[in-house]
Amino acid sequence: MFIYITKRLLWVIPTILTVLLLLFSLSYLLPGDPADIILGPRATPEMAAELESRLGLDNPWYQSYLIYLQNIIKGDLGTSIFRDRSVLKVILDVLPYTVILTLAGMGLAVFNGISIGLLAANYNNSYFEKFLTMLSFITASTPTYIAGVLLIVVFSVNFNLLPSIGIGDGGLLDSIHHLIGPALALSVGWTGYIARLTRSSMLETLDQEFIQTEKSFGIPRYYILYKYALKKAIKPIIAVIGLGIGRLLGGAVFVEVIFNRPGLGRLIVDSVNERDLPLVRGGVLVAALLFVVANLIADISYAYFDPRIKQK
Amino acid sequence: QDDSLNIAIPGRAQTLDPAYLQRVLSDWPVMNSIFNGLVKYKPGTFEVVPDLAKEWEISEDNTEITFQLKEGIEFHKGYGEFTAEDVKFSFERIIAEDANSPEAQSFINLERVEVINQYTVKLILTQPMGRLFTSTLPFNAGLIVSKKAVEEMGREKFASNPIGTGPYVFEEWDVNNNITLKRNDDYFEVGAEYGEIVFMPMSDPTSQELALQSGEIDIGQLTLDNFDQISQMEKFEAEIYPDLAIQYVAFNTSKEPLNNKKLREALRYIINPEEILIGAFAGKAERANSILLEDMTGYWQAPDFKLEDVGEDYVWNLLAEAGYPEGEGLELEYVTDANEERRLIGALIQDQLSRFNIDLNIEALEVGPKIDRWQDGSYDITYARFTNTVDPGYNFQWNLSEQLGKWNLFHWSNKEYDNLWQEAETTLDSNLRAENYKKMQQLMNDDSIGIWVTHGVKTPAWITEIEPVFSPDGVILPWLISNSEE
Amino acid sequence: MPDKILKINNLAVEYRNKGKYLRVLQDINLELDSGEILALVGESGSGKSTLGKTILRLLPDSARIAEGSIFFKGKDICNLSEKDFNDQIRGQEMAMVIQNPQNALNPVFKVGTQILDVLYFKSKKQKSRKELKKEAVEILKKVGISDPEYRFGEYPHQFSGGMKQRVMLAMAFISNPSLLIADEPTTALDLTVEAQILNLLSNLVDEYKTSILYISHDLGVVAGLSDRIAVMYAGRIVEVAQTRELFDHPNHPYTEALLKCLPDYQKTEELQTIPGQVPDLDNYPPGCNFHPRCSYSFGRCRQEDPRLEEIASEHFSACFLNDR
Amino acid sequence: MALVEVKNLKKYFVNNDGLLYKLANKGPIKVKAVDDVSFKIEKEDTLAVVGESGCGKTTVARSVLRLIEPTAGEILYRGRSINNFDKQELKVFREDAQMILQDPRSSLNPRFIVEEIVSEPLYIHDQIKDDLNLLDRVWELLDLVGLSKRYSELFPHELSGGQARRVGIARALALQPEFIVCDEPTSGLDISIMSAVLNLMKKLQQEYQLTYLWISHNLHEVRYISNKVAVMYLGKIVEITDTDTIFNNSVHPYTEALFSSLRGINDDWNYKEREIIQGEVPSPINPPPGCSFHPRCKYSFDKCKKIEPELKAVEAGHLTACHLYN
Amino acid sequence: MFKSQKFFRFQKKSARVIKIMKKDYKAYLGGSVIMLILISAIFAPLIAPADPYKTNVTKRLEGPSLQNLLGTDSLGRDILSRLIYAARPAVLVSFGGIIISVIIGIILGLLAAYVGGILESIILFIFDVIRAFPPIILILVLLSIIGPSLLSVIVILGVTIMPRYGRVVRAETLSEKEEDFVEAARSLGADNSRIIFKHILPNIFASVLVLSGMDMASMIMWEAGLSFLGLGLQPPLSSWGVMLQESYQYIQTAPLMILWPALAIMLTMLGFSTFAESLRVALNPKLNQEV
Ligand SMILES: Nc1ncnc2c1ncn2[C@@H]1O[C@H](COP(=O)(O)OP(=O)(O)OP(=O)(O)O)[C@@H](O)[C@H]1O
Ligand SMILES: Nc1ncnc2c1ncn2[C@@H]1O[C@H](COP(=O)(O)OP(=O)(O)OP(=O)(O)O)[C@@H](O)[C@H]1O
Ligand SMILES: [Mg+2]
Ligand SMILES: [Mg+2]
Ligand code: NI
Repeated sequence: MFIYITKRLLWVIPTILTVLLLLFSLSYLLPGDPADIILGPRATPEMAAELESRLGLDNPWYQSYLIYLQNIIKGDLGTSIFRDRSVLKVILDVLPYTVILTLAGMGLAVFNGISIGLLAANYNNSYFEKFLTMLSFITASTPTYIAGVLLIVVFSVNFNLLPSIGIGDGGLLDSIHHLIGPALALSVGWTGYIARLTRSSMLETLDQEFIQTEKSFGIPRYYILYKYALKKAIKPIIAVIGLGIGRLLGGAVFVEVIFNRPGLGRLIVDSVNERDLPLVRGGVLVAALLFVVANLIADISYAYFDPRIKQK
Repeated sequence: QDDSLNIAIPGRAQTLDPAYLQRVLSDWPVMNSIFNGLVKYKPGTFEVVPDLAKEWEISEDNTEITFQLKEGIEFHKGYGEFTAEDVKFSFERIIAEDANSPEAQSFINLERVEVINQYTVKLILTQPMGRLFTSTLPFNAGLIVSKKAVEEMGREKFASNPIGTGPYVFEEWDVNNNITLKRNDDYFEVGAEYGEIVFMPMSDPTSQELALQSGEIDIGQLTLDNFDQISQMEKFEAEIYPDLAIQYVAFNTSKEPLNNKKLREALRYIINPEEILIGAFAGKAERANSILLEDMTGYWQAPDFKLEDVGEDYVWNLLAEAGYPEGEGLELEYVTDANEERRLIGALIQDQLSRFNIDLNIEALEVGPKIDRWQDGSYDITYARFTNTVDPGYNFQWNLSEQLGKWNLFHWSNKEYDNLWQEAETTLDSNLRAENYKKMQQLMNDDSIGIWVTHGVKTPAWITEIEPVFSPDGVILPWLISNSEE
Repeated sequence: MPDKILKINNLAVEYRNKGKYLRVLQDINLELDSGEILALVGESGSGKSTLGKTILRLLPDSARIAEGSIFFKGKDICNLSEKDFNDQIRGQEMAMVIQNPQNALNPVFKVGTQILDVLYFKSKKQKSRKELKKEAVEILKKVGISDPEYRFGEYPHQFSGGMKQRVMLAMAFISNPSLLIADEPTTALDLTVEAQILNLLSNLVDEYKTSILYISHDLGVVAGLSDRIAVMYAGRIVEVAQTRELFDHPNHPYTEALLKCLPDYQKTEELQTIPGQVPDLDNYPPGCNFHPRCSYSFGRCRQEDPRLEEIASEHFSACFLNDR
Repeated sequence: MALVEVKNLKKYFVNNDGLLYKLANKGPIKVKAVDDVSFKIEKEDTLAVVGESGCGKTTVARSVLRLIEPTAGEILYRGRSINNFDKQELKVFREDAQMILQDPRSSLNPRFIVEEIVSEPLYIHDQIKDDLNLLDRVWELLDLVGLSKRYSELFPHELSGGQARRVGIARALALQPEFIVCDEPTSGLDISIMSAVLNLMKKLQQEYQLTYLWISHNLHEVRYISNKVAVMYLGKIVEITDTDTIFNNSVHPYTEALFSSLRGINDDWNYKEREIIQGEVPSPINPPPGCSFHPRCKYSFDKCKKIEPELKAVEAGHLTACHLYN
Repeated sequence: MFKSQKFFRFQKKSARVIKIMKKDYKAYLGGSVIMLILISAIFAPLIAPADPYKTNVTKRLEGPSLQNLLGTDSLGRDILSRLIYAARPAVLVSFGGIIISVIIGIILGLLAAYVGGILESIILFIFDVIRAFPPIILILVLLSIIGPSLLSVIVILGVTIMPRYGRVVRAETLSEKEEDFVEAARSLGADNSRIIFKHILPNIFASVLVLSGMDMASMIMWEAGLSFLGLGLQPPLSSWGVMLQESYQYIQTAPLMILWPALAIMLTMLGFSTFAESLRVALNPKLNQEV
């Protein structure tokens, strides 16, 4: 298990280095003269020069790359062009919101998805099951932004039940109140996906022979369902949760834009639009790191649930 | 909280240092509440009245202006009394070599600032400066910062911890980019009524609208289409203000085929700005016939080219004369960015041109590539919005020859225009300036380089409990907001 | 009949497949004494496992009992509610070692956990798992697993097939049932390991007077182990007799053919084959299921179902030849 | 000259899980699946290889057909080393030598219908002239193994185990080989079908003068089909001789134990009286030193724990590897 | 002659798949949605009741009427017609993107599995680097580099999704390679190309087909999402995402307007995923027993 994890970790390093190289090369790849886009019609040549040196465009690329790497190792992601603050700080300020949103979304998706899936598995081959299956297909086919818009139309505009924007005034209750809509919108797609996965995984597990052993030795049904079968059936779901956290991280872009919440996703969208290069680099780097970590956790927890890998 | 107001701004503020203002729409209302200038626009007008200055005197040759300052005004947070030193510091930091301030242009002819005594200060100009009182001093470049604060904090920190003399004191700039201001209880004039103001960035008008309805904000913008519906609600009031900016269709006059004036004329008939006003502005925006608003110095109304007036045949003829009988084979390229309004406008123009068999290829680009294309001139038609100030000199500068390859979207160069502009810049004679600007507009009109469409609109809306005051172009003046129920 | 621990009357079981019900078991009549080992032999697909599962009510949802009744210790267990059945019968009175040892244990739980749970529910949740652990280790030792303390914390994949099979038997020991159904517990095992397992089973009978329904198709093993043999063919029991009696005087043509076609190291003559195919479930022939492959079949075989009848003392067979 | 001769065949599987794995485990793990095995098969003979699961039977079979490369040793086919065959020779060899794989169903491509499966060797070796001919040939082959034409259209999962096995046999026969390796050809088959397969294989052998390498668990079957038997234990041959001899006069303790577990239906036996060898089969990753059977052997003495016995003749044509006889 | 036999077999196999799918309500749902969209895309000019580009600002934001069945948008264009025309980019994006990712994925996956060594490491590395970014963010950044257009959306979506296929193909090839029937084929003398093309690919094909059904749904979702952020397809092409974005500001005045593109997107995704699901069941010979 330890070896497995180290191996997985070591494999991540070159990946991250390459990611960094790609991010670095953004300044050469992004079209348009950065100075013009960034400074607009009010630019003076001196300002442009200063900006170029800030973006590292005045050195040969490999030198700049090394400097960039050095800085990153020091934890310095540069300074945002428009915010006059360090990129790291800007990101760290908004990151918690994205993380909370993503986790809440995933939590909802897992909870609702597994519940629907278990119900469907339990009532297999009934009309109720067909209804649940269709429900999970439909939710899985609802993109985050559509869910978000619909939630706003229904709950904020028509019934005025949920706030449509923002993160609230900082109080816990208000924060939660403001989180419901976004988290729900974010979770919708994965709810259906997890429900389907749970159902099929559960059915497959219940069909296996060891379940008969357990039954035949008099272990009660609820115990078999929720202890024995669920742990086995949950494996593919766990694997998918890690993936899902990454996907939801992406989906958070939409939710954050629609619900006007601060967060990494919106930060990246804004900075891409503004051509705030250091911020684009920093934001994407952090998103990639989070994503890689989520995948890593998924792999490891997958291994944890599969004793065959665990032992290795 | 009754004592607090939430105001939406259309985007994240970028800096609160007046010398580095980036985004007029979001930065300006905040700065305006924190700082004062020597002079200001009288609320609700563009008339210039004293602010921190009591009075001033202009020398004969118009190059020396001496200000008498009000006494006993304190900076926020104990940064001491406001004196002539602060004025000198505030202006000279902008024109300093290493300042890189985008406002350097605003003080283009300022040589130095002389402190006569604690309450007297003199601006020394190299040449007379037409825009000094119209746009430089009453706008952000003229705001006075605390010398002590800037020197203590350094520029970077000051940008997010501004110290001024204004009616509101900066309190906090949080993760959400919400900016909180607290009332300045020692304000030298009548203080503000509301104790706290929070500026909340909301880039998209639909969000502002929703937020207004759900009570998250007290003042925001409405979308044009919902304006009527929401302004009729009992809970809200709203008003339409013309914007100061200019939005226009620009023809690329230095590239085939639109280097042909006949063709440009034909296009002026074919493209119907009225439809644009309806389609993209819900009929709420006024037609613009000039770069300037109607009551500004130098306003000249460009004639309207209406298809109804001349008839289709006339246009067909123009096309034929330009070498495109029946519009055959005319294919134009329209470059725009992903902004939704502008895409709609593209679609409209496309349809209008198609009625004359002209093909319009729309290329909607990212802002970066779009500016690239603008600058290297590889397009035929584009649509642009340029921010204006109250001073025409600023607004007319983009069409100068020196702006070719930069922001001259017509790719149009006219010596006479250049000279007229230069002359107007260096005089304080407003009649002469007005004359020159009118002539410049005629020149543009004669060459049919584009179509002024609209100045745009601002549609602020607010809850009925409050009574806000706006500048003529619809910018909120937060410290003047009063409670309408009292 | 108090001494009969299990009594099956006219049992018929059906599977639903593509909307149709197919009879997998038909006319099953069987009795089992306590302390007796009854071997159930027959071709693959003849319904042996289905019969075992029916007794323990382990059939999938797609199956149903179409006819008949099952009496266990004189009680009709078909009418018990699922909950009562689980509480009173499974793991208490009856247990089953299912067919495939490779898949018989849950791969994501430690072997110890699975054994403990059986013990825990056997004790009707009276004893704590801690107390039970000692008991469990004891039993693992008894079935010949060395270093049971350590093995307790291992996962099934770390066990060999033979060891898994022994764990299953350990669970059976724990349950200490009156009736154990062992479904081919030694297929896929090596000869030497098989011998060990059989030894264990025999101990169980000796010690606790457990009855065993031993399902197999290895006649060689059955010959030495069982007291009686029931031969199944295509969903029916065609012959039941004492072990030696069956081998020495097979009555049913299928039994007879089967014995002749089995390779056996003691005989060197050419093997006989049974011509034809085992009939498909959804395509059983009318009359006696075996008649298309039977060299003695005559008119009546094609029309009527033969019933199991006693042809000699304790020797039952279902063949019209006996009526002639 | 023997048709097939195996000389000192060794096959070690190296579990080489990357650099890190090696570091952590101090070197790769070796599975000595086959460790120094030699035997000969004469034409028209059937050599049966018996032994417990995992002792390396399949590995021998795969090596003999060059489906895996041996770690050491040589395999001669008609006196020529098959490991030196060039492409053309190999192709001819693949025509002559066929294999029936252990698992009847998984050796059939689940997306092929029977007709495709059986005709695949014909395609590979360009033996089809036209379509009609092909179908006829497939039917003929199916008929040979006792399947009717109807089966040519079925998918493997629609076949019973016995039928799948027959399809495998039909495929092996398609090219009219002279040597067939049969890896547990009756495992998982029904009682009545097993005998049919055995009879079929025997009949085919007589008709076409086939030579078999016959791997099996089932000693009853070995008795019936083979004329030579090799007993394997943990990658090695411990005894090899004629079938009759091994059933009546086996010498190696393992063979003895194995055959004592054997029951016939007419044996008058009782499980309680039988002696049973104890202990698990040791793992080939970590075989015991000396004679690998010694931990389970009731006759073992000191020498067995240290020195590995060699395969030596106890009498003409009867070899065994046991210190008791040397 | 020879071909015909092969064709006959193919027919038999597909007949089986069709037979199974015929019993599955999901197949009908998915199939009819896909047909509807394909027909809309191909015959848009014939079906659409009006010119989707024709503006008429006097008739803007009207509700459903006989003349405009689904109403008009802010420029007075007929929404139904625009919806129908927008099926074209949807089809192009989903099919185009999937073709790119499947082809590149299969080639790289097979290369990795069959050649191994350094090449395998490099290919896996490329996959990992692409997969190190959350997809939507990768797409966003790439798009801002290349600039939004139909082609760039297709290519970028294809490349972003490609590693999925590469990895599936590689993993399955590796495991198929170990399958008994591959060994059987080798023992019969089959060479590598035969093994890859006759034995391995057809077996992988099913998983690829099913995966791609699901991915086509997500491609449509992403394209619309990008358009929603103002980064996707550009006018004059209008996609459902563009329409969604355009109608967003009218959610109070004309809430129906946003419903149509939203429904179109959801229905299409539903169609692709249910069809994929049904196909998954039908293509698996072992799963067909009970439908
Ligand atoms: N879940 C099921 N659904 C439909 N048919 C089934 C099911 N389970 C078993 N069958 C069928 O019922 C018949 C009897 O199956 P069963 O497993 O009882 O046979 P068996 O005698 O135990 O065979 P084996 O010796 O192979 O274990 C077979 O034809 C089988 O195909
Ligand atoms: N490809 C492989 N990689 C690693 N180890 C292998 C491989 N193939 C076989 N082995 C190992 O080699 C040993 C011998 O395996 P082999 O399949 O030859 O046994 P067998 O005698 O055929 O067993 P069975 O009777 O179960 O078929 C086993 O321990 C097995 O785990
Ligand atoms: Mg069975
Ligand atoms: Mg084997
Ligand atoms: Ni709130």
